[in-house]
Amino acid sequence: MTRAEAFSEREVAMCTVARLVEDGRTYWAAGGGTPLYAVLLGKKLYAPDAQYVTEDGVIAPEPLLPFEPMMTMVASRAVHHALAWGTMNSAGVHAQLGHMDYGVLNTLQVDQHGNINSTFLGEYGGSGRRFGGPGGADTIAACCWRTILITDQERRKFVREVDFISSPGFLDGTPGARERAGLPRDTGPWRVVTPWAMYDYSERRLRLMARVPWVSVEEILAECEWKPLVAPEVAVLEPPSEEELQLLRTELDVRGQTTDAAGSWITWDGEKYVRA
Amino acid sequence: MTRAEAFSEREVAMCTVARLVEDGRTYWAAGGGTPLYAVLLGKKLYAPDAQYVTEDGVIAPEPLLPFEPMMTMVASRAVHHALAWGTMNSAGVHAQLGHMDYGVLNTLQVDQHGNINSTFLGEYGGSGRRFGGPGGADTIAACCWRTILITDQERRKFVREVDFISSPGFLDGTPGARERAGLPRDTGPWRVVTPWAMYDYSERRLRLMARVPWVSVEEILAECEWKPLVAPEVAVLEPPSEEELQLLRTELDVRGQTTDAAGSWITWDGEKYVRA
Amino acid sequence: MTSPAAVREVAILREGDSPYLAVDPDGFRAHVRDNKQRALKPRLMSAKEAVERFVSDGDYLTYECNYLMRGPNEVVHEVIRQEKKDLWVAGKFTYVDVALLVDAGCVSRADCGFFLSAPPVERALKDGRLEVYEYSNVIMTLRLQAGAMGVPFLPVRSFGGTDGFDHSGAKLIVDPYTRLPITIVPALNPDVAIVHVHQSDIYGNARVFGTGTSDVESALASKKVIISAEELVDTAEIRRNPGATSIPYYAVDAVVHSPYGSYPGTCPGYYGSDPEGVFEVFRATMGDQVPAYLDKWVRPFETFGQMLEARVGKAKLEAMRARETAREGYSA
Amino acid sequence: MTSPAAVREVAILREGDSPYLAVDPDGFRAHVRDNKQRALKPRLMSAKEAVERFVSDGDYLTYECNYLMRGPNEVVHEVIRQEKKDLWVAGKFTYVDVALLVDAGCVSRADCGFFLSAPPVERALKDGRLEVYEYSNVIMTLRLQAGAMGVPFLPVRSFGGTDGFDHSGAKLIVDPYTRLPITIVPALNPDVAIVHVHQSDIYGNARVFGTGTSDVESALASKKVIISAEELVDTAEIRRNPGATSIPYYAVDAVVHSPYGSYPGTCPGYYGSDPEGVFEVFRATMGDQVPAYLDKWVRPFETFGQMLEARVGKAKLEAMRARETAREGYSA
Repeated sequence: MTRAEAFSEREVAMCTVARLVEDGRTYWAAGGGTPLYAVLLGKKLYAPDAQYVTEDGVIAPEPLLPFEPMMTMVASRAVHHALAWGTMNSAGVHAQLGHMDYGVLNTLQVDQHGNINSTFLGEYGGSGRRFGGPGGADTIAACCWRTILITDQERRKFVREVDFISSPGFLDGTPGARERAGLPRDTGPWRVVTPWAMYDYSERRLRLMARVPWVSVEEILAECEWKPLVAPEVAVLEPPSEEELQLLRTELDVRGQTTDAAGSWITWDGEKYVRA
Repeated sequence: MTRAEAFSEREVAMCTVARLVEDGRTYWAAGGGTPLYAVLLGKKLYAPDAQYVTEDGVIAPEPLLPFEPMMTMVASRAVHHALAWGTMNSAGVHAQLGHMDYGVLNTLQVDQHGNINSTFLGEYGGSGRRFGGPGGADTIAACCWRTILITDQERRKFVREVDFISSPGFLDGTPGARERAGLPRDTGPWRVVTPWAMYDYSERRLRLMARVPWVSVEEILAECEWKPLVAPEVAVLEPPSEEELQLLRTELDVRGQTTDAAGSWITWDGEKYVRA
Repeated sequence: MTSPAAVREVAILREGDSPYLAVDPDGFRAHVRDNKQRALKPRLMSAKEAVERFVSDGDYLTYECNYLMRGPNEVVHEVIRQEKKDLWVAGKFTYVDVALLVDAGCVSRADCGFFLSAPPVERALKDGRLEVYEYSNVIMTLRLQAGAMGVPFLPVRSFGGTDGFDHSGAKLIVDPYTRLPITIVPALNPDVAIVHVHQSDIYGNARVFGTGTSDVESALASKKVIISAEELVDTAEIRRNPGATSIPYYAVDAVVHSPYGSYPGTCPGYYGSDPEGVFEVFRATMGDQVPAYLDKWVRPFETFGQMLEARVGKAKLEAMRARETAREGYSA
Repeated sequence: MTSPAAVREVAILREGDSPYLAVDPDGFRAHVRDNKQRALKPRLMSAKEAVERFVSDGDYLTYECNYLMRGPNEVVHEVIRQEKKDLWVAGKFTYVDVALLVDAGCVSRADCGFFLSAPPVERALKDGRLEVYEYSNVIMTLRLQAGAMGVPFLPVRSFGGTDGFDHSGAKLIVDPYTRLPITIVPALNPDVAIVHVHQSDIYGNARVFGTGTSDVESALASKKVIISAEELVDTAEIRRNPGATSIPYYAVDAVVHSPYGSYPGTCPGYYGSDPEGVFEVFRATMGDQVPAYLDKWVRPFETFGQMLEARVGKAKLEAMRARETAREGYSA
């Protein structure tokens, strides 16, 4: 892998998730943005026999890249040469049956127990702001064995308790809370990845487990509304490689729609990475 | 219609049912025997826009006739040029939705409330004899708007109470009994046709409404285990015509499997029909 | 067997508190019996006639796919043109569509799976002109599947534990088989479904190629079904490959011949989207310029075909078709 | 929303009293997680290996279609040859199959939709070697659909009021939505499903053409899935028409290449039945001559292919293929 000279924060998050992609496993990706790009990046570079299902049930396509502008998931290029076409219900039901190892999602807001809000910021029904709703994410978060969440590292997004649970994490965090709510046994959040950090869970509570080299643990914790658990040793993540960025930029996010949308740029100053 | 010179008793029943077939209505036919032949006969001669669905969900085929020997329903000839192929569940679900106007069935045993036994003769689990089970007939009898039953006129088949309800008639005959059992509203038995007679229902009890010319009401009642209701005027059914028999014998029941299986032959003696 | 009196009870542990379309499988059956045409009689008509006859103020409306992908946009335009009121829409797997219909004054209630909460939606919510009830994409399509099976509810393995559950028609019960908690959701039998398909005959035997959200479920679940089709095909062609039929004629009330009916979106395998047109509707929606969009694209025209001729033109339509090079699998 | 304590109760009005395969959606999921192969690794093997690895004594077995129509007869023969014991079979939409398996000593329990109650079945019932539980064809396939959806039960609109209900695993409950009685039936997740298909790739991406009973439902519902295929096709061919895939690879455990695998029955569109062969198996079953039938057709051979060569011959097989003239719709 070749050291990259410059990349955006969202590119960092996608490359981090790509390295989590495991060969021979199934991924159900929400929508057509960062989750889909991250899984494809991982599959193309590291895990050729990882298989993914689109939110609307297309099994293991060989998409024609780049995707359609503004239409990533909902166009023939995205579903090209799949093993099977499906529907919203076929995807949902295959996940209910346990065929989906990993769900990959992004969101607006996440809390200490991995609950996800994509519906409403503020008091529901009050003067806050409405967003799009869970889409397929609720079923992905409920039924895949492990959920990987991609989001930004911002205080307003990393909250103690989400304003509205659109898609379930560990709910109130007590043992068996998901099962008591009728969700499948032994499922739940697994990783949260941001441009700065990666989290796992310890007894159903979010725990900082790794950081990028150019951001300190303190800086990360400052961008959390509450203080999450911190692993005894916080690992340091590898920055994106040129190979990853090349693929991401030339085949996946060619228009920079996802990666340019927010966050700073990171550059190599000859000795270390610095935030621009 | 040309007077027929000779025909079997089962041919009488099939021709009687064929004349009940109504244009523009849907028929869900059980299996590949007399119900299927009767519906096809009616469609070809009297009701070209009657449409039928096979037990396993084939919608409105244009079968290649004659059918396969021993394989009527389960061969490509039977499902040829359908509007849609289906499955057991698609057929069942379309019927649950109310798309099937008429169900057409045959059976082993029927009782005063139109309940159908195709499972067991004798005390269930005891020393009696087991038969094939309801097959698709239970759902046909439950979910089609009206059910037409074809059977033989024999005391052991026309009983006060069937030994085992495989497929529902009016159950115990009380108002709302079907609804209390979870069956769809306003459905139920409509006609029973035998080689000798046709029955309707009066307040959910079987009622003799018509007879063939060569059998008296008394003879019919003698072949019922109990005394069914009798309509104030028992109509006389038209015997089969040459046209019906021609079609039945040359295209449908070409091997006489169904029609020769039981019952007498009826012949025209120059003045009247007589049983051979 | 156990006695006919109540054997035992199962607990309902939790219930959402939102209104939901009344569950009435027997009422749906009666509608089918009295209104659906089981005869093979032509149902071909214009979008205008279809919407006049089969969309009423106050109806619960579901449309399949969305404005960008195989959306039934000709018929949606007609709904707006006819100024239908007080619709309750199934807002699942959709982007701009709900905002367009809300801003056009057609919609007062929406079940949410996913739709863009654009400024027109936000304003309508604040003004009390719109109520939203919470579901998810899969929960909505499973509700339609329940409706398409003629049963009152289905058990589901997601949705439990969310705040959406509490603002929906879902219930958490004790499963009588496993004794474990299970969520059930109410069947959805919309008054009207609009589905854009690749091919249909004049009776409504319809073929969808490629992916879809819940085309078949919506068509079977709905009291009134309007199919719009890119291509009309002979019934003989339908019969040549019965395995390719997605929707059977007896579920269908109207067939509208609607070439390029998903413009500006794509009809996969037939034509790609018009990126300019897609961008324009996104910008109008997110930029709160829906009235101007409708005044340009919908209201001046009597038909969708007139709009295509005036605003898009043959050359661009042909270019959209040429650009769609992924065609494998999009035929029967 | 209402409180997390029990809100209210709904009554179970009636329950069947027969044993049914335990309902355990979470257990099924755990089996899938631990045993199903999500990698695209070849699953091609002989019928012998597939049955050795994936059919165990005591398993609940479902096979799709039946001995006369697209039955998985090569694999059924192998089950008999390997003398599997104590199977519980789904006897739906089937003629001779249950009697063959019972007389071969493989079966001790059967759920009944429809099967011929031939002399071997009657004897086994009288001798206490066989128990039968009562359902119907549709109830059995809806139970499989529940299993294929990963839910514990489905509501149904038939079966209520029958005596079959009382000898089944069904329950009549008060529908929490309509407050009217509704029957629910337990999901069926068989241990093993055997499905004969027209085409499959080596991973189990399988295509069924024409009609079927519940091929997809059985494959998705079952813990171990053996696909036997008339033709092996390249995965590139599968990808050429993703809409034609009936069963996805990740549900499949074994793929057996099985040309003429439905002999003496038909594989519609590929070959017609052998009327003599069909008549012979009917006569053997109804005439209580199953041991002689198995000694002629099954037991002397190591493989189904050997049997076809020795007992049928190339000329007859080719004649069966030639006789099948209805081919439209039986390709992708």
